[in-house]
Amino acid sequence: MEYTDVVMENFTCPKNVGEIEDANGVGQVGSPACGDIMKIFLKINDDDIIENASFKTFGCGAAVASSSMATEMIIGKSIEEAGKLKNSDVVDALGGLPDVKIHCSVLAAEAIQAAIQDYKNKKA
Amino acid sequence: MKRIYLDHAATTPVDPEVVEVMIPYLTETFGNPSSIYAEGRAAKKSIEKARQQIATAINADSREIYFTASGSEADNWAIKGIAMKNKAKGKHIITSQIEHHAVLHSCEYLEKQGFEVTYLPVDEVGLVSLEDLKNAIRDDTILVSIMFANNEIGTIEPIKEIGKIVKEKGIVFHTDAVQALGNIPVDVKDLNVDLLSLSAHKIYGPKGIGVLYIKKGLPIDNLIHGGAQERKKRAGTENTAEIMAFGKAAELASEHLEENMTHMKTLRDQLIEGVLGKIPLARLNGHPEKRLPGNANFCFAYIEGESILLSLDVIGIAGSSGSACTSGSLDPSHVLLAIGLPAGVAHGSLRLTIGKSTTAEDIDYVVNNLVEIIQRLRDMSPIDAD
Amino acid sequence: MKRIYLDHAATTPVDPEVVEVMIPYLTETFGNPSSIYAEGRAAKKSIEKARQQIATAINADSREIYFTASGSEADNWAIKGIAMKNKAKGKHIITSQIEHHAVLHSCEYLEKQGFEVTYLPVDEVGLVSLEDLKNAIRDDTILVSIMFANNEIGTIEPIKEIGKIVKEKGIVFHTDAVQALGNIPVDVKDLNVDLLSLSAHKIYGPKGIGVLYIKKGLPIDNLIHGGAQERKKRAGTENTAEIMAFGKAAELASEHLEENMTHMKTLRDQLIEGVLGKIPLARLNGHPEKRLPGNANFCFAYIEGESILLSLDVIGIAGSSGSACTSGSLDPSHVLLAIGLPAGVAHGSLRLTIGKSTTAEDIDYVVNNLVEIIQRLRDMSPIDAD
Ligand SMILES: Cc1ncc(COP(=O)(O)O)c(C=O)c1O
Ligand SMILES: Cc1ncc(COP(=O)(O)O)c(C=O)c1O
Ligand code: FES
Ligand code: FES
Repeated sequence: MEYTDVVMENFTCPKNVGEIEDANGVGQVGSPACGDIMKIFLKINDDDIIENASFKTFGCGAAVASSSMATEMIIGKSIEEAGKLKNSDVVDALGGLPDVKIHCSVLAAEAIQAAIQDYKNKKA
Repeated sequence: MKRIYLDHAATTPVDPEVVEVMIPYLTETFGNPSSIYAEGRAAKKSIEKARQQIATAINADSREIYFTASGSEADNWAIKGIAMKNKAKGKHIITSQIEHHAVLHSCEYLEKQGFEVTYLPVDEVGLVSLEDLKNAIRDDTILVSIMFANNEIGTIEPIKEIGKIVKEKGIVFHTDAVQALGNIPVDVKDLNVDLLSLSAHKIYGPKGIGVLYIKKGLPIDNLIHGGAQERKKRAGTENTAEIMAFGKAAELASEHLEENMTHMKTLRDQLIEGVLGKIPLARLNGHPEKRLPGNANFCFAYIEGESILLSLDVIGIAGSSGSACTSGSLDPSHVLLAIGLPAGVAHGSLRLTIGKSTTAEDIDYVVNNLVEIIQRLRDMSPIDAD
Repeated sequence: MKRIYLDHAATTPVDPEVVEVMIPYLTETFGNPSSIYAEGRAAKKSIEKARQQIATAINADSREIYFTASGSEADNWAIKGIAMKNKAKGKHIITSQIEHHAVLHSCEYLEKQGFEVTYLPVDEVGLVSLEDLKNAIRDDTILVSIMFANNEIGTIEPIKEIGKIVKEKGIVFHTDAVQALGNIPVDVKDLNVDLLSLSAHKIYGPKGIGVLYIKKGLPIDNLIHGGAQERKKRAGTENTAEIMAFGKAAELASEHLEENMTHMKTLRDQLIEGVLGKIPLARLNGHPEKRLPGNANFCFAYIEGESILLSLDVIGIAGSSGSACTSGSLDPSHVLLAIGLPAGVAHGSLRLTIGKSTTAEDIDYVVNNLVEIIQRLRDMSPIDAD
């Protein structure tokens, strides 16, 4: 297993770590038994634009790096655009992930979708 | 950056004295030990010397030492060789849930071939119970295989007592002593074992050479058939250079056993006290006393092992984890699950194993950095104490 | 005394360039390739490079290269692994009478486990007949294993043609190419093989490292179960130093194949002409043209092989014999018997195999001395021509 420099950068100095106090969309996927949990916090404005995003992650280097990268990728985007973020976009942005680590990037995409859904549910 | 290597249970650097012993067998003394001319005779004589060095290290006769390519091959041979040889007598095998995969997967393969295997549980510190063993023995039990010391949590099993029970029943007894040699005394006579596996790369020898000790006269099927090498028991042109290396490494390991044990124990205890004292919600896995002198294995709640390893690697420290995330499989270490850890906790394990060259300063550096790393990762974790 | 080594089919000296490649893996780059920290990643990357070198040498994909501890292990794995995997489909195996013991004894072991094996005969120069093969194939044939080139008499089998026949029937085809690599071109695609065995110590690499080529997607049982090494197909911590060495040796062997072949052929022909021309009642065993470029195998009537070898050894020449007396068994070489030599003649065989460093002067020296040695031994022999 070999992580790219981008993965290691995002692991050692992750962006957007922590909770957003006034988040209006929160999504969590995974379970401790599987060794990975990803929780995404979104602050979405009235125009459905993601103003801020953050994460808390229990998982491997790839999971942390995917969380960091994925949150970076959706800040400033509309929820419609962000909802279309695919795990492969995250993998590409990270310069690739080892095969056995692809599922960690899937978690990131799923957690974002869950957070957006949470926001929509609350709004409805 | 200076590297601090704390994964001696995974593999050890080769001792320079051992490398020196190997070199001639890669250059001038290249003969095939089976050949009758000068080059062959020289090689043959040398490997018999190495065989004797290993025999001496475990109190065996040199004719009971058979070279293999690894500890894994030794385990496979012991288990499949005894099973196949005795299948007319019975098809039941007893082992434990915490064995190395070389033993476990050999047993599982035999199950597919119609054998029955009992996997004994262990208690919360990793010990097999003698009562459980006695209860598991059946009339058709042909083999018991229990490891001497566990590679993950370092627990040392009561092999001598197990050997006695098994011997009384006339059953063949194998122990995987790959983690034991060089770390605790290994004496095949005292232990009552029929078969015992070793591997050079755990005792400052090269990778790719192992030994199966087979008690004189014990019938066993071959795993690798072919030429007449290893008294017709294990085919393949002898790996002379690595055989010589293993001989030397075993000799050094016995000679320095006492001092190495003391050295490792001192640093291990410093490490354990430091970690448990300074990091909240840390626990030590394995037996508090009956453990390998160089082994420390911790769990840290709420975080995942690979993240710890990567964080350590970045600052120059090499360790290992039983987390599934490091192994490419989805399940965390079978050993940590067997001692009763919930999967979530098992994912947060860290194994640090001390070696000859580890220093007290290394340990200080590791403990201090670990405090910060665990804190940082916990801050990042969505699971928390409340 | 200068030694003239003419037993390159038994083993070769390690090329100094190859030794150089190994050394770092015995010293600084000692990490376990399965570990995720820097030391482990460096080791992992290196062995993938070596895997690619070997793949290139035989025109395979690097994911089809699996490291073993020897040619013998590769043969055992191929034969037992395919047999066990397919035993529900059929239990019939076809091989030849002149295979290496690693193949023959694996087959014999399978016979004890309920498999049926056809051992194809060969003609007087050691060739398997395609007609015989076709006739031997049955509905329950699951594996054909025919060696690429014979280690004793040097005969090269029609592997490509055999591969075609076997492929048409949808049967798995294995070839032992241990003697072929470095001596003749080896191209797995061209040959139609599913499995192919190699060994480093025959091509100026170290002893104790082999390869089994397994065609992508071919189902096969493991021989050595355990850890996830070699894409979960062959357990045991990787022998990094020797893997690197094998990679380099394979690269050198391909790069210099043409020139080495020409060199060996020239000297071999000089040797054959010298011996047949100067020594009465000498015969060449094996095929006159379809033979390994470095192999010469003779029979000398009325004398015994070990005596020839010892006489040569005394004057500094290393060769080998198919005589029972050199092998510790009572039967002379199964290969010489299979080509129809009476046991008495087979006992008088001498194999001389040429290598990179052999010179024309060496050959002259050998021929001249051999004339005298054979004469002396014949004078001593109670059997004579009249
Ligand atoms: C044709 C052939 N097959 C297999 C082998 C076995 O190889 P190894 O010595 O690496 O086990 C040899 C040489 O001994 C050989 O010549
Ligand atoms: C307990 C135990 N058994 C067997 C092995 C396998 O040894 P090798 O790596 O030489 O195959 C190991 C180490 O990997 C081990 O720790
Ligand atoms: S979180 Fe377990 S593999 Fe990535
Ligand atoms: S003559 Fe002595 S073993 Fe053959």
